[in-house]
Amino acid sequence: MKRTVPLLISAVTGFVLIGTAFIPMFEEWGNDAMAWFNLLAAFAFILGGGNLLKMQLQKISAQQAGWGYAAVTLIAFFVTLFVGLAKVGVHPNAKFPEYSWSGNYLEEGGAFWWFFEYIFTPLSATMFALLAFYISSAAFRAFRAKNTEATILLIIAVIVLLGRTYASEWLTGGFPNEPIFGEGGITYSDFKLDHLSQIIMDDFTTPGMRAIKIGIALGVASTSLKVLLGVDRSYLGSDQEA
Amino acid sequence: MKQSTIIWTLLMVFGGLGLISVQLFRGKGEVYVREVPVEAKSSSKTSPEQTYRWSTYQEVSAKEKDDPGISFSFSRTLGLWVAAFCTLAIFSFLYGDNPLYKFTEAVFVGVSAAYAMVVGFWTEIVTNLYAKLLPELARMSFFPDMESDVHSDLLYLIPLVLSVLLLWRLAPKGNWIARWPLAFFIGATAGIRLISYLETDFIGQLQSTVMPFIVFSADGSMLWFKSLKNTVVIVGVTSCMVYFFFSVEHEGIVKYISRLGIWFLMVTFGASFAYTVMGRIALLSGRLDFLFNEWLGI
Amino acid sequence: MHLRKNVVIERLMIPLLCFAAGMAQSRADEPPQAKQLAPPTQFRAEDVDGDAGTAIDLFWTLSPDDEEDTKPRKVLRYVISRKQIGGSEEAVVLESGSPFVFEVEEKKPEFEEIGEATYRKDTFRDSNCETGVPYLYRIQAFGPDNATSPAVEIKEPVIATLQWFNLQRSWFAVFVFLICGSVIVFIEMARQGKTLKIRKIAGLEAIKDAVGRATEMGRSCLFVPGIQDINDIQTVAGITILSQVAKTTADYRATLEVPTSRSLVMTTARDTVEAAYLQAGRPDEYNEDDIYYITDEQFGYVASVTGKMVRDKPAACFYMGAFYAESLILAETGNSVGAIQVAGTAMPTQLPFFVAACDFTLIGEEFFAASAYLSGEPQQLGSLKGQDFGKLIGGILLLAGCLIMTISAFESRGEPPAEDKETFLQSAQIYLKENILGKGGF
Amino acid sequence: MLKILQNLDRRWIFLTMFVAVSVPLIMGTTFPETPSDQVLAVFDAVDNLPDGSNIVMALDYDPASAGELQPMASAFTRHCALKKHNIYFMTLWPQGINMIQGSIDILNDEYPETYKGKYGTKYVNLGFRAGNEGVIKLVVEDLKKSYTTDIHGTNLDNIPLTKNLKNIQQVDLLANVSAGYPGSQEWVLYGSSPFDIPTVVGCTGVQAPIMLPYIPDQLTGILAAIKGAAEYEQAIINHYPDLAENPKAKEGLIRMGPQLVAHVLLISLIVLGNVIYFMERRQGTA
Repeated sequence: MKRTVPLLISAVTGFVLIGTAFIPMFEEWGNDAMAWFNLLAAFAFILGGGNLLKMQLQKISAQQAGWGYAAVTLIAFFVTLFVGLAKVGVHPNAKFPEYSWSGNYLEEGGAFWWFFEYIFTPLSATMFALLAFYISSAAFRAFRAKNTEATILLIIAVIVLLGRTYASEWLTGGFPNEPIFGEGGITYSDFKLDHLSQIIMDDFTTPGMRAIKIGIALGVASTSLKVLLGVDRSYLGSDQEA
Repeated sequence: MKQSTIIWTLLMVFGGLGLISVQLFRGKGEVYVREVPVEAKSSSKTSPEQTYRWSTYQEVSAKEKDDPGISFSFSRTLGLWVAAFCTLAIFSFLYGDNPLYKFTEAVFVGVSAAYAMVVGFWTEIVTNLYAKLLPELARMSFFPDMESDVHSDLLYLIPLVLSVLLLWRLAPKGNWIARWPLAFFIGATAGIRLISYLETDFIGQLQSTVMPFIVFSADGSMLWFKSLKNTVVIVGVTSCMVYFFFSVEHEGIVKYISRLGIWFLMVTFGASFAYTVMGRIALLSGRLDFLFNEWLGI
Repeated sequence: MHLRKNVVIERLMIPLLCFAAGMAQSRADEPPQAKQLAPPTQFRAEDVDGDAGTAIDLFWTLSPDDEEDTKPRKVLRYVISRKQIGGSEEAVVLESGSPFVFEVEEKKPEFEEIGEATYRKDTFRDSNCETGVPYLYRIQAFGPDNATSPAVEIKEPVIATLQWFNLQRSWFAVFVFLICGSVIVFIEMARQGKTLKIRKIAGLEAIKDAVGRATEMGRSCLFVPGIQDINDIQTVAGITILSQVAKTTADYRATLEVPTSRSLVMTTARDTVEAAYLQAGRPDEYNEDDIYYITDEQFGYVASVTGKMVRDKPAACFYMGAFYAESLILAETGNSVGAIQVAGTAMPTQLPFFVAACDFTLIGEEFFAASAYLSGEPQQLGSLKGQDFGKLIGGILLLAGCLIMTISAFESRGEPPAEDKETFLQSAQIYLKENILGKGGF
Repeated sequence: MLKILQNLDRRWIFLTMFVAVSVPLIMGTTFPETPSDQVLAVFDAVDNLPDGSNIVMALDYDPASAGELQPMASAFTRHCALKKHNIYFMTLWPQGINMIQGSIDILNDEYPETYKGKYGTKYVNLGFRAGNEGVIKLVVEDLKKSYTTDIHGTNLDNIPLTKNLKNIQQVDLLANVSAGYPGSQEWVLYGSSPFDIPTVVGCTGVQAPIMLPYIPDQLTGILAAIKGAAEYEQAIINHYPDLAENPKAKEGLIRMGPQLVAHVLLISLIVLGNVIYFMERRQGTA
C-alpha cells in the first residue's frame, strides 16, 4: 500500500501525459495536470516553511550553539509572513475601493514591498556578488593547467574573457581585414580576440553543448522511464518496507 | 596578523569616508517622494455614492527635493540604509565569519522563506484555487471584478486533496501518505520531461546539426570558411557523442575520436567558464554601484 | 496625417506615394473624410492540422495599400469577423450548473469581431472555434481616420475538425517509441540475466586512489551529495556513488564524512553507507554521526562545509550530485587544503569549475553512467544501453543526413535553383529535415 | 618571494578584486561597443516589427542577478517603447514582480505620451504564477487557464489587450530576460520550439553557452551577459541617437569598464597561479 499506490500513481500520470502529447483531443488533460501541479508547488512552499520552523524551534529549545540566530530567523520569518498575508500598508484596488482586500500584495509603498526592496533584494544580490571574490581567489589558487584538458579549458577561457571586453580592441584591433591566403575568406581580422571568441562560441562551443544536450535528453528520457516503470524508486525513500 | 590589521583599517577608512561623504553631499543617502493623491469612487450601485481618498508616493531623484509636493520619506531612507547595512554585512564575510554576517544570514533565511510562502499564497492558492472553488466568496473578498457567471470548478478539489496529502508530511504520524501527491508530481514531470527533452534537445539538436559538409555559393564556387565551420560542428557533435557512448571500450580509432570529443567539451567548458566569470563580476559591480551611487552618491 | 485622394486614381498614385506622403502633411489641417482602402485579396481559411478541432487558420494577400515603407501608413490593421452558420442544433446551449434548464438561443447568427492583425501580416489563427461547426469569415482593412476597405468574405464555410492523432508529430512518436522501447527491452534483457557490457569509466579508479591516499595520510574523506533533494535524479546518482565510496573507505578503514543539505538525503545516505559497511564486513566501524544535515539554505550549507574543510583538512573530497554556484567555493577550498578532489555532475554551468579545479571530473552523462556502473544492478545498465541505442540512431541519422546534403550540394552546384523540379537527393534531404526531424509528419 | 605568494592570504586577492571593480565604476569610464550579429538579430527582431505590435516580455530574474540583467530588461523596454509596441509583462519568478515594476516605471517616466495612463491598452502586467515550465505550457496554449486576472486582480476579459488573446502564440514576439530556471531554456523547450513563437532572450553569462545552440532555429537572437546588454544599448543608441542623452540608457555600457579591469586581473591571477604551480613542480621533481 505504502509503495505500490505511489508507483501506480506516478506510472499512470506519466504515461497518460506522454500519450496526450500526440492526441490533440486530450491535450487539455495535460494542461489541467499542469495547473494542479502549480498549486501543489505553491503548497510545497508551506511545506518548506514548516520544515524551517521545526528545525529552528528544535535549535532554540535545545539551546544549541547559535540558537539566538535561530530566534532571529524565526522573528524575520513571522514578521515577513504577517505583513505579506495581512497586506499591511496596501491600498485597495482603485476601481473597487470598498473592497479593502482587493489591492496588490506587493504594492509599492506597502510593508511587504519594503521587506522585499530593502532586505530581500540586497541580501540575495550580495550573496551572489560574493562569488566574484571567490572566483578571484580560485583563479590564483585552484585553476591549474594540470593536464591537456585543463590547459585547453584555461586558454579558451582567457581568450573569451579578453574577447568579451574592450581589451580585444587594444590588443588585436590592428589586425587588417585582409585575406591570409587566396580567396578562402579567412582574414587576419578573424584572429582579433573578439572575433575569435565569437568563432569559439559559434563553432566550437555549439557542438560540445549540442552533444551534452543530446546526451542529457537521452539520460532524462531513460531516467523518466525508469521512474515510471518503477525500476528506480529511490524517490520513495528507503526507510520503510525496504 | 599584520596584514589583517591593514585590511581592517582600510575597511574602516572606507566606511568612514562613506559616512563623511554622505554628510558632505547632503541629500545623498536620503530618499524623496512625490505625493500622488488617489480618489476612488465606490463601485457598487446599491450603496450610496462614497469617495475614498488616499495617497501613493513616487520616488523622485534628490535633485527635485525642493519642488512643491516633494517630501522626505523616512521609511524609504531607512530602507536604503538597511539595504546598505545588509550589503556591507554580507561582504564582511570575506574578512571572516562574524556575528554581523551570521545575523544577516539568519534574517535572510527567515525573510526568503516567508517571501516565497506569501507569493505562493496570493498568486496560486488564492487566485487559482480559492477563486476557482469558491468564486462567490472570492468575488466578495479579493476579486471584486470577477465575472458573476463563473461557477465553481469542482475539478480543483483534486489538487486541493493532493496538497493536503502533501502537507501531511509535517504531521508526526502517517507521513507516508505524502508520497501520493509526490508520486503524482514525479509522474507528471517524468512524462512531460520525457516528451519535451526528446523533442527539443534530441530531435531539435539533431535537426539543426544536419547540414552539408561542403557549401557552394550561388555561382558554384566552394565557400571554404562556411564549409570548414559546418565540418567542425558536425565532427564536434559526432566525436562528443562517441565519447559519451558507453558500449564500446576506448581503444583503437574510438580512443582518438573520443579524445577529440573531450577536447571539444573542454573548449565548451572554457567558454562557459568565461561567461560565468563575467556574470559574477557583473553582479559584483551591480552591488558596488548600489553602494556608491544610490547610497553614498559618489 | 493621412493621404486624401480619389479612389479611382489610387492605384496610379502608388509609385508616387512616398513622395506624396511628405506633401500631404502640409495639408493636414483640412477636415478629414473617410476614404476607401483597397481590400485584401485571396482570403481563405483552413482547418489547422493536428489539433483538437478548435482552431482555423486564415490567410490573405495584403491589401495593395498595405506597403512596406509608406509613411504614414494607409492600412493600420485587418479586422477579422466570424459568423457561425447552421441549424438550431448548435444553438441549443446547456447551461452548466443547472442541468435541467435548456435555453435555446434565439439570436440569429451575425458576424462578430474575433480579432485583428496588424499591418504587413497576412495570417491569423482563430483558436476559439467549436468542433464541427461551420464558420464564415470576413476581413476588412482599417486605416487611420476610419478609412476602411470593402469587407471580403470566404466563399465556402470552413469547419474545424478534431484529429485523433497529431499527425505532425508522427515521426516524433516513432522516435519516442524506439528510444523508450529500447530502454525497456534492455532493462528486460538485464532482468533475465543477460550480461551487458559497459566500458570502463576512468574517474572510478581515481576514487579508489583518493581514498587510499587519505588512509595513508591518516586523514578523512569528505563526500558532498549536492544541494538538491532526493527527488533530483543527480542526487540519486550521487548516493549510488556514495555507496561505492563507502565500501572503499570501509575496506581501507578511512573515515568518511557526509554533510547534507536536505534531511531526506541524510536519511537515505545513512541507510546507504550503513549497508555498504555491512557488506564490507565492518558494520562496527559505521558511525551514524558522520552523516549529518546542516541546512537547506545554499550559502549557509556551503559556509559550514568549507569551514569544516579548513579545520579538518580532509585528504580526499568527492562532489557528486547537483551543484549550483557553490561548486566553485567548494572546489576552491578543497584545493587550498590540498585534497584530492573528484567531482561528478550533470550541471553544464558548473562543470567548468570542477574541471578546472578538481583532479578528476565525471562529465554529464558519464556521471549517470558511473552511478549505473557502480550500482551493480543489471537493470540500471540496461537503461544505459537504451541510451546508447538512442545515440546510435541519432548518430546514424546525423551522418546520413549530412552526407545526403553534401552529395546533393555537389549535384546541384552552380545550377540555378529549379523551382518545380527536385532531384531525388533534394527531396530526400527535405524529407529528412522537415518530416523526420521536423513537424511534417509522415 | 615564492614562499610569500604560496602562502598569500586570500583576503589580499579579495581586496584587489574590490579595487579592480570599484575604481572604474567610480570613474565611470565607458568604451565604444560594436554590436555583434547576435545582438543585431535581437535588435532587428524588435525593430522590424511594425509599430504597435504585441510583445510578451517575460522577466524571469530576481534582484540577485539584476546587476547583469537589469540593463537588458531596461533596454528591451526602451526599445519597445520607442517602437510603441504593446507590452505584456509576466514572470515565472516570484521576485520578478518588482523587476516588472522597474520596467513599467521606465514606460511611465520616460515615455509618458505613449504609455502613461494607458494601462490595459498599451501595456498590461500579468504578474507572477508559480509552477515553472507548467505555466509556460499553459500560457502558450491557453493563457486564461493560468492567468485569470492581471496583477491588480482585474479579470483578463475586462482588459482590452488581453480580451481577445487566447494564448501567446498570437503575439508577435516573445522577449525573455532570464537568470536561470525557470527561464530561457524552458521558454524555448515549451514555447518557442513547439509553437514557433519568435523569441529573443537576454540571459546571464552562465546560461549563454546553453542557449547558443538554439540559434537560429528555435531562437531568433540572444543577448549574452552584460556585454550583450552593452552592445544592445549601443545598437539602440545608434538608431535612436536621442537616447545617448539619457545616462540610464547606458547602464550596461558603464558596467563594461569594471568588467575589463576585473577580467585582466583574473587572467593575471590565473597566469601567476600557474607560474607558481610550475615552479613548485620543478622544485618538487628536481
